[in-house]
Amino acid sequence: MSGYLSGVIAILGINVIFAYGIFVTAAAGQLNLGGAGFQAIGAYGAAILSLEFGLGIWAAIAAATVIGGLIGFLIAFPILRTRGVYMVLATFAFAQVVVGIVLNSNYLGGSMGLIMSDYIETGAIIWATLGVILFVFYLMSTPMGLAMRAVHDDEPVADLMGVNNRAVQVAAFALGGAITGLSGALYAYYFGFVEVQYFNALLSIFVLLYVLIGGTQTAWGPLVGAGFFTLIPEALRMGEDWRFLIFGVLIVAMMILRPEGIVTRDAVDRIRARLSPRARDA
Amino acid sequence: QETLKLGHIVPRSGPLKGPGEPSIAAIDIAVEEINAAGGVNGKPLEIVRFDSASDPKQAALGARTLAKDEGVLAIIGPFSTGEAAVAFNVAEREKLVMMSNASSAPGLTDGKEWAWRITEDEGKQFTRLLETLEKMDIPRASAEIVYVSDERIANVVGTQLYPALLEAYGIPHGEPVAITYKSFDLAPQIAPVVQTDPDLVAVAGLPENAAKTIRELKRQGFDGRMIGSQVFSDPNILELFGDLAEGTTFMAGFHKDSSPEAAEFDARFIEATAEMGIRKLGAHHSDAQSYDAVHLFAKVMEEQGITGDPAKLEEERLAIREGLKDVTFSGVLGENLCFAGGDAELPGYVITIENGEWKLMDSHPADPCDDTAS
Amino acid sequence: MLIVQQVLNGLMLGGIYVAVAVAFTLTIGILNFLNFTIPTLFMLAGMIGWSVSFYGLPFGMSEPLGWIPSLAIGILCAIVASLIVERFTYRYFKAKHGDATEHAIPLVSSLGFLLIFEYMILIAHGSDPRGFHTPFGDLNWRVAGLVISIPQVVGLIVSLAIVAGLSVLLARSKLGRALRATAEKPDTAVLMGVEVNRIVPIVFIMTGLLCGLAGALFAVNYGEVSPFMGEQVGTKAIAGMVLGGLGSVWGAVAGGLIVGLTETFSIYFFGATSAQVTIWGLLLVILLIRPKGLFGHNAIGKGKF
Amino acid sequence: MLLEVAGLDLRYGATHAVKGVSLTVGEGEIVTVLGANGAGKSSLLKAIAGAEKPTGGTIQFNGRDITGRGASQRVRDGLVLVPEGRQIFVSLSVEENLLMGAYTRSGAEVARDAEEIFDRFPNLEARRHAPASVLSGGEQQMLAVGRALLARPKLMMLDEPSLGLSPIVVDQLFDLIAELNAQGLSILLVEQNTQMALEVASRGYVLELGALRAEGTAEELAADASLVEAYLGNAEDAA
Amino acid sequence: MPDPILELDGVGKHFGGVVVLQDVSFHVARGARHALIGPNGAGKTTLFNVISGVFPPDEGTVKLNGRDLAGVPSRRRIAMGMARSFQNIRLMPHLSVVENVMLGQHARQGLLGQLKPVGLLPQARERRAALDLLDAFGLDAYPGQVVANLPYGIRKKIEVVRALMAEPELLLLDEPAAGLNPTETAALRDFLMEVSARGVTLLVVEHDMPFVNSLCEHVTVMNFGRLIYDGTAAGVREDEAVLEAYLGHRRKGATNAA
Ligand SMILES: Nc1ncnc2c1ncn2[C@@H]1O[C@H](COP(=O)(O)OP(=O)(O)OP(=O)(O)O)[C@@H](O)[C@H]1O
Ligand SMILES: Nc1ncnc2c1ncn2[C@@H]1O[C@H](COP(=O)(O)OP(=O)(O)OP(=O)(O)O)[C@@H](O)[C@H]1O
Ligand SMILES: CC(C)C[C@H](N)C(=O)O
Ligand SMILES: [Mg+2]
Ligand SMILES: [Mg+2]
Repeated sequence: MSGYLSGVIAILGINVIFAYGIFVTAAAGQLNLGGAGFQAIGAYGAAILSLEFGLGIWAAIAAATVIGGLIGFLIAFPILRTRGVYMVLATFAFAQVVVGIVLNSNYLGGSMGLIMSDYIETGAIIWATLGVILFVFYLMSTPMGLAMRAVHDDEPVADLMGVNNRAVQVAAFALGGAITGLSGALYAYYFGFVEVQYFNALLSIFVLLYVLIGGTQTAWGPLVGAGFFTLIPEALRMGEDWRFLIFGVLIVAMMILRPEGIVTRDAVDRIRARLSPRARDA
Repeated sequence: QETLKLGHIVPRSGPLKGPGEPSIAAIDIAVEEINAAGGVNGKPLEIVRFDSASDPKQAALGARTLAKDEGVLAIIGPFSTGEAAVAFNVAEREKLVMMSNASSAPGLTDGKEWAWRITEDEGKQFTRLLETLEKMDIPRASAEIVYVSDERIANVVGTQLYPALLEAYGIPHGEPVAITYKSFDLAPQIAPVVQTDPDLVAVAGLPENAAKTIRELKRQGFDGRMIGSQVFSDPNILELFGDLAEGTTFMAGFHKDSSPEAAEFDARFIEATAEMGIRKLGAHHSDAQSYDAVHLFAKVMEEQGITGDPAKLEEERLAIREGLKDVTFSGVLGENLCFAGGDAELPGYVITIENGEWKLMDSHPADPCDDTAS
Repeated sequence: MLIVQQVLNGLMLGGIYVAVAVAFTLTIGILNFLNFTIPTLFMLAGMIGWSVSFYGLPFGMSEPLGWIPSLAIGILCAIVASLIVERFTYRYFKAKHGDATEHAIPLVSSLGFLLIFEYMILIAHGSDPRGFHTPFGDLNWRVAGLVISIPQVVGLIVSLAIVAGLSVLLARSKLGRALRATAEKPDTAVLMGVEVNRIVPIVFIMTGLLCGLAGALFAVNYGEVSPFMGEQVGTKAIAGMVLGGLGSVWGAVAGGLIVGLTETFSIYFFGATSAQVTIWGLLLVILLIRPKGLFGHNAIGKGKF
Repeated sequence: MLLEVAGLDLRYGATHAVKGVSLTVGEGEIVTVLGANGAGKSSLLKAIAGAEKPTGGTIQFNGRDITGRGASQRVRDGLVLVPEGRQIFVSLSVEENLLMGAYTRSGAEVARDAEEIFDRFPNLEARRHAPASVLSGGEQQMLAVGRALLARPKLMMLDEPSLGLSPIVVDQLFDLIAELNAQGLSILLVEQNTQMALEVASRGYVLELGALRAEGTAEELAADASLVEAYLGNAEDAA
Repeated sequence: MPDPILELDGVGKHFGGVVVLQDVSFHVARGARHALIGPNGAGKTTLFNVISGVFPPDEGTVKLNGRDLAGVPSRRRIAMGMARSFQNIRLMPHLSVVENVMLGQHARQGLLGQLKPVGLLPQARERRAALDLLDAFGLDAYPGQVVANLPYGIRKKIEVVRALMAEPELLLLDEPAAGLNPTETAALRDFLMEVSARGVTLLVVEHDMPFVNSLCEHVTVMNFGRLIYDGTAAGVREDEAVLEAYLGHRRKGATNAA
């Protein structure tokens, strides 16, 4: 594999995992515009555990994932008090605070970042990505996944169907925090460097775009969205600033053509029906 | 292999685009010169570029790509301290020389074998500035420090170098005041600075930040002198600062009047950037450093008999590194320059703005290279 | 004295946020649309104003113009841009089936436009900030040792006047009613005879005008514009809007000023980088206590069972 | 003829919801459209109102081809639809909802007409300034009908107006329909309460899977045994 | 009344100053087919909301199987044997028909059942059960479709199927026949008769009086938030207060009380 290709694949993997972290909450109806904050927690968690506590690569990554999950769990309670656009902006505020704390902390390297002493190669990221994809597909195929989507569509009715909305939402936040944290830890080890400026508002916006453009209705969405968003700019690399411009145009066009995301349930069903006429009622 | 390939990692977007992007012109001028004169060992030089977008990770990715896919012999760049701090690790891993053309934080190449830079340390440059102030007995009873906290170099300079060096020269100063790269309203930060009525305000930040700082200082009635090391010393500050620039004193690693070659380069550079659609009032020191870096590589490659043969890539990359170890070179930066460890020893020029012009106030020669220090 | 000066600094900074926060709250309150292009409209007015004053009109149509016509053109461009956004985002947004993330659709397209406008400017003019020059030597008013920026005071007053007018217009008029109906059920509003494609643009014109004015005042006041000025002001304005409560025009005014003061004092006491933590931390705390902001109304629900 | 629909066709992607339907409504007439769930009744009305774009056919209203006109313009022309499922604006108050019905009108009459609606539906009067979201299902239906009346249309299309109304109010509603009709308003009515629909209507159409299955006078339809079997139910069966 | 499944005792509810329910007391017998009728705005849906726990009553108690439901969160009630449908259709717009119906099973699945990858197993028991019930309602043509675009009447039926999927002892139906034509209404009635025969208690809010009369043997009538009648279906046609408030006199012989 060429260096460039393996680099792009690694970024793709990290972005895909990151997108799944956001997807898990979005599937349950919670738009998380604080992705950068959760990813920063994973990245800095891994960095500190490795630099200060001497944890090995995999131990640090696992621990960072757990920390991400834990913080997702804890922050879910205050954030779930809000709804709709307020929630979107509360998650945004959360990310701003996380980044702000890092920025003001010398222990965490402030605005200078932390340079890792170990690094991982693309292969490790590929495995982690596959693991996360399989897990989310599995999750979305369970009644629990169905309950999450029900909460997304109509909370009061889901409640009357016996769904514990609060538990589902908190679980989604915790799970999302963990997956996002994992992406952050991988990020730290792959690039060998974490710097707080990277975890900015635009990153949160981008990852949410991956998910929304991919589509929140099926587990294919984030994969397609993150793939599209990571690879198109690479394909447009020649254009420099132009690539973001074209990218913006694509986003607008996408929303006009497929407002519910590239991958919708309808689309998946149609493709599936074509592949195997037997499973038409799936 | 028809050409000798060098990589160039350059920020073509992001905050460093302003000072960084014009280095393309500087490098192209040098390559043109060398190729017009028959290339190196009979082969023309070829530059393979990678846009870092001012992002350290992109710089690292670029390093990897250039090393693995493009098979370059060595890399010029990445540009800034922030980018170099990360990308240098890739150089170590991939085993090829990376010659940063602007990163100037102290200690960046320490303990590394493949990390080099052709810039002068901000600490040394600021020391030279303070020396000059002392020599010329410029009022310096008290100072305040303003720095940009989210640019790596400015942060290091503002929080570590300025306080230590001001103290070393017996100039009392207040707690460094942080601004952020994108702050537009500096009133809250500057109000307490002006309140103490200092003689000097030492600023660490890119040209735009310095411009904002001086504007706010003047708005609030500051009448002292703004000083700085190299971080904002771009010829374009004349326009950027406007009529508030008067009296500002800072360091530059390059001065167009230092030699006829320098003046010629400066003129050609202004033309070349204009062709790229970039308006430059003169070459930034990083541009001169980029230009000299190409000539330096050409020299080393010639000395080492580099062929660019892909089969010998590994050994030729090593040869280049070895060749750099005790090279001396001359160029637009100065005569008989050399490396101490991975860092070039360069001259420093103390510039003050007078009547809307850069005026050379003092100049400091490059330090000699001490073979024992490494 | 320093404290008084800092209070003034905070209020004047907040004045810039107020106009943009009101623009945000308008589109949310009326159209239930979190329009992320608002910061770029603000930026467009400033950058295009600068460009016209520096290069003149494009294609050599004119020499560089004076600062007043330049900024007027900048504001006009912000309004036009806002209308373009309406044409390609809101108009395609048909709330077919209500669900928790439906407001995401125009939001996403507006993020697309954020990129488009920002990078158009970056391609045209690069990322460097540009100085914007007015003939005034000193735009400050110095009384009793205090420095007060005149454009900022003017900006604050203009914003407040516009806000007062708007809040009456929207609460009472037929137009306001039709707009609210359209926001909720565009398909049904059409069946009432509402010409959605005629009235919705009005909101976008107001948005463009507010942001444009704010951008122009910013240029005059700070003597500088940059492609990133929108982001800078935009995020704080969002904080202000949320603090005040979505859709509450006076809430946005209060929120914008609170953010300005918080920022100033946070910087003064704890340094530049602290503002991010204090502003957004304050926001989180307030949302914890009042999940709908200080003056927020009830959000549009789905109705009863 | 006030309304002349010829060969109207409507597809939603693969679903062919309305297949070449032609119908007319004369000045001052009440015409009803019947059919099972999914027959395409609502789709037909929406196409006539301009809320859906037909894929074929023409619509003439008041002697003028309106096939290409926008929905809001048709309201100005005097063609109003009371959509299925109430579709009231829950973020507006009850009164504001009513006034939205009069969007195309202005002047003092509007307020007078609104008062008249309030007189007819005291439930609405009592909740006048409350957000419409608090209304009960039937009250919302009253509001939807009242809102359409305020448009003062020439032709009112009602899609299941009796849905969720209590028997007394259904009676009142049908009285009102007859009354308005007597004042010259033409009505195109879709109803599941087929017996009452056929009582007030003079003519009717029956849709099946998007296509016209039968048409005729109300008496003819009510007497058609096969229709009774399929859609209209019969009294014994229900009792 | 012997062995009531649902007991309401002095239930009251107000929103701000508006009193919507006042001293509502009646029982629903186990296995009964019980109708709750009354004019628009009488408080029927509100009472359903109180019973299903959408909001608590301000006064009075609700008992299910003898157990006081005060403090029992709404989401637990479905597992205790009570399921409901909604007057204004509330299907999940992004779920397919079969998924909507499968959601009805939610309360019956334990945590382990929640984690079974049903979506990956085309023959899973959970899916079969949902499909079978849809079949029984003649909805077998629709299972894979997204519900949003289905005709009103079809969606109304899916609501009933979803509630049934919970295998409730007590089924609360809020205007199940609204939007159905007489033939379909008759079919629905026949189906509910079958459901009732299996021992499920029905409490039905409905304005379609022929439907009510042919389905229910017991009728409770409300007006202005109060009970005005609680007795047999036959008796309600003679009750003057009910005729006055609800049925109306004019057509009483014709359609309404067929
Ligand atoms: N927006 C839409 N997209 C796709 N299909 C649709 C849409 N609206 C309706 N349909 C389909 O068109 C057909 C006709 O539906 P329509 O709502 O017109 O029936 P209807 O006769 O009004 O039924 P009901 O009596 O139940 O209201 C149905 O098969 C329905 O699924
Ligand atoms: N949140 C609320 N605030 C104020 N009034 C309310 C609220 N909710 C319901 N109401 C009022 O309570 C009354 C009862 O409403 P409910 O929905 O229970 O009636 P219903 O008997 O189901 O009528 P319908 O047959 O029309 O569905 C209505 O008049 C309604 O306006
Ligand atoms: C050109 C300079 C602003 C770059 C700076 N010397 C750095 O190390 O980052
Ligand atoms: Mg219909
Ligand atoms: Mg009801």
